[in-house]
Amino acid sequence: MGLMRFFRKKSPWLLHFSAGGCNNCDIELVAALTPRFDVERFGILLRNTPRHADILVVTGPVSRQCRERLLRIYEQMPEPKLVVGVGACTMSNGVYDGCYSVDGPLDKHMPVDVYVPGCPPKPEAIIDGVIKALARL
Amino acid sequence: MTEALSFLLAYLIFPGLLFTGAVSLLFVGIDRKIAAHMQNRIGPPIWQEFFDVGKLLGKEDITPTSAQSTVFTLAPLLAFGAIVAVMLLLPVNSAQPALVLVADLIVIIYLLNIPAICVMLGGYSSACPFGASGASRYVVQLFGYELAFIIAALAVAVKVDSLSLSDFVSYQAQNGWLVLDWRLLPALIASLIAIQGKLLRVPFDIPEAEVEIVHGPLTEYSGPKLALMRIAYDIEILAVAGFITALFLGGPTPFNIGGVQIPGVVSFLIKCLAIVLFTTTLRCIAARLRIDQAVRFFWTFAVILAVISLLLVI
Amino acid sequence: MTFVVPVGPQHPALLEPEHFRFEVRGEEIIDVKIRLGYMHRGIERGLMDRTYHQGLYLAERICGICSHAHNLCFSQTVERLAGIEIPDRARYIRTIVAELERIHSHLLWAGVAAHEIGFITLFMLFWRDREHVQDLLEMISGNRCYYSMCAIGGTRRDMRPEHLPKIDRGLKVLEKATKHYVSVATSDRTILARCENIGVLTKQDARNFCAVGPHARASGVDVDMRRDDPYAAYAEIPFGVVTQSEGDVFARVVVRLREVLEAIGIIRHALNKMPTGPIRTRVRAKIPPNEATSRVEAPRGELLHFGISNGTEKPERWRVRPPTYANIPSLVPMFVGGTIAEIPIVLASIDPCMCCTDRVTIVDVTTGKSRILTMEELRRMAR
Amino acid sequence: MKASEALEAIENYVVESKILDERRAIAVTDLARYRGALFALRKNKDVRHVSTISGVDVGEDIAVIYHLHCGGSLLNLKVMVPKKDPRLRTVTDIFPGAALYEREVMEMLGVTFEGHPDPSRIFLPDDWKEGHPLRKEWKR
Repeated sequence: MGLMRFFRKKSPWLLHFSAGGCNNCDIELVAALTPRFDVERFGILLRNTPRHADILVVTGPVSRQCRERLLRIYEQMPEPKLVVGVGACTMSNGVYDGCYSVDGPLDKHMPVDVYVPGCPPKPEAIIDGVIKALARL
Repeated sequence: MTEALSFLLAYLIFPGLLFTGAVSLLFVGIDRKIAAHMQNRIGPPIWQEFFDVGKLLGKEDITPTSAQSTVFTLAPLLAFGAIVAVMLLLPVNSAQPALVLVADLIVIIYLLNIPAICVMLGGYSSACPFGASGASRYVVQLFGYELAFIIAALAVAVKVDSLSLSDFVSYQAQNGWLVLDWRLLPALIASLIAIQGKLLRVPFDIPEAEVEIVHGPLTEYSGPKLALMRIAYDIEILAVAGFITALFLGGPTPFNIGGVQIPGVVSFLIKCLAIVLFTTTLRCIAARLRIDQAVRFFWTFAVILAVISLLLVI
Repeated sequence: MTFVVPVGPQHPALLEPEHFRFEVRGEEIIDVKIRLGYMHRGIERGLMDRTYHQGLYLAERICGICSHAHNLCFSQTVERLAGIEIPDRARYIRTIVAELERIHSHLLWAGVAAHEIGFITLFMLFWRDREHVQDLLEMISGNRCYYSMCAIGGTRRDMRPEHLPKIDRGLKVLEKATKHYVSVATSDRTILARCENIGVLTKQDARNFCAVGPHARASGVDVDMRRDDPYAAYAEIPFGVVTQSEGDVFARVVVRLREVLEAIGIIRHALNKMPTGPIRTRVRAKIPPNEATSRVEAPRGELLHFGISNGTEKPERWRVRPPTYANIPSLVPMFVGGTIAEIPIVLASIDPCMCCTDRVTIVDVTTGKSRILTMEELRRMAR
Repeated sequence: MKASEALEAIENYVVESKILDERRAIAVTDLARYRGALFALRKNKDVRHVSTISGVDVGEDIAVIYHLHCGGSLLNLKVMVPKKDPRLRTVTDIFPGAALYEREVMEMLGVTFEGHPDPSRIFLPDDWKEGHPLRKEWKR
């Protein structure tokens, strides 16, 4: 089992889902892939289908229209899976608190392993959040 | 009895499962590292592919309820089995492959297509529109690159006047590498283009174009099945590179460094790596074509080059 | 055989969730149905429930990429409502940040577009050079993404003299890089093969469907709010409006890259001419009844804020019309008749910003046939 | 085009009008003549671009405001629709690009645009049943 944990820590594949935020966390997440930050150093890859993913990275408050899709994607992911909430919105709805079409925060809908605070968090912070999530495997 | 045992040994250890598996995963790791450097990044460690496959083997295995589960499950196994068998037919250590057949060139060309067909079957059986769409693109692409690939191989076969890879290797040991023969140069270019399509690399990664159809046929695969598909793909890279090596680069050639006899497998691997890195470079400097553009490119440019070679050597 | 390819809500071509259903025959698209609203948060109502000063931050968070445009447009509208003039230096600082944001947005877009056509190396290089703009913005405003530079009545932070040489250096790097990219993009054969004559929007269609911004300019519609309805310091700065007549994806690439070069020129000019003085005037929290409209040329096109005040510290009604919203109707003629492989690049070529568009609304465009999509159907497709 | 020129083109169709500055004008028209005003702008001044359509709840009425991009200036053309019977003719035959804006007003404020090519329910989350969120009486 120790070997498997080692492999999992060395190869976390992310699935990114934007659940109704303002896009900025998404941009910063993508920026983390690019030469200055380059998360592939840690074996982190951004995958596009929930079937391949280990970590679900959610940004934004959960909008009502997104809620169902978010849950379905979470269910489609194979075990073991982790959830990382990026940005202040996932923690508390952030600046959108009180808007009628927002149905957050994220932990109302699914267990969250790590929150990355910030509006938006810098790419370094997102990488740190993912690494911290791996410690929970 | 000993024959069966030696076959088993060849299949499981050298040059079969263990050897090819380890080498091809390492090759893909090197490929990813080099690609990252070309993109101005540091990139993953070169053994990253081992981590990825190891992790996938330990993940939950999901078969979608609407998928045809038999085909869905069998496809990766079949792909995996077939591609390892190719390695047995390739001259890896010496001119003599582990498994000697009469016309192994044709068998290899057939077997090299089985992973592709399995991926298609997997895509169709997954009952996912992306899978089906990716599979149909794969079929179209297969008909594109395969013709150029076969004609190029045929040109070499005509030149050597044999259908056996071991004859190719021994011919080249006597008469020099075929890549140095100017009449076969167009065939070499054609086959390099064709393997770029065969290995689904940019600009021909159309069946797996992630922004268009997610991961194409592999969209619904997860866990161990995905791992098998991935290993099969990685070995395919090595097998195709080994095939080109045997065709044009003289196959495994033992050599001496300071009196120490280096076995042929080392030169084989170096040549394979050179071919893999060539495809890596190509995939870093191009954009993905559309399927119609790709097929047109294969059928005009690549096929014409291969035919020119064939006509020259006849 | 026709089958339906769903794109979204979670799809690699889209940074943001939205849902497109493409009905295809083989590879050819015969019908497209767009369902947006996944990013719908109800911001217009939210702005009406907040004071102007709180609203400034909510307006900024309508969209992460063009945050300064929203921030600027909101404060301009409030300033018009209150009938105040802002200091000259503030106008110049706003202009500089707006143009830096345009560079950042266009380079980001160019990277995404390169990714859509499978050119990963180019994507990486665009984003590498985009980091230079991010550095400049972080230096000026203290943040990589939400600059919060505008305050109602001026700007929040001043530019310090030591910033100037750094900006100058950064612009030089960017100018060199962008010129290189223009030559790469106009000569690489695989890029040309994927972009030329793809997703063509005629000038006629662009005008009829009210397209805005670089998207319209690439179709030969000569419209630019910076020139047509000057704000901030644009009236005092000479610059060219870039247009192309072809209307295909390639024209949009060229327009955006050349706009980056224009933006660099604007920033240089603004830095040279920047007046000294205060950066902010005081505005009372309560604003007398009035109504005002303000328009800004955001990186994606014309952005419109319309506000009605009622004498309290909260607006009576606030209306936001972001540029992508105006560009959505023109997507349909661009898609139909194309192939699946063209979907991502054509969609990306309008530089869609769904969080802007969805601030209050869901859009659904149908061509001819319309079909109601049930939840069950979606589930079955996704499983 | 200056704001005054845009107003000249529609002077027969408006109840009252005001020029705010060189590039901004406001005009109020009525239910009978607003289509005439829009058509005159399209025909005489080649105005093709509707920047947006806003709906504002002003108590008894709902004000539907057409923000028209006339050259360099912006004309806000206002029509009052009674809240008891909120109905208007569509303008998509004059400005095809207005289709989405009309649907937005339809959903957010409950104004019906008659003759709209696709007046189907388009707004808000799929499970939304709580009415028109931008009306004054709407409460969360």
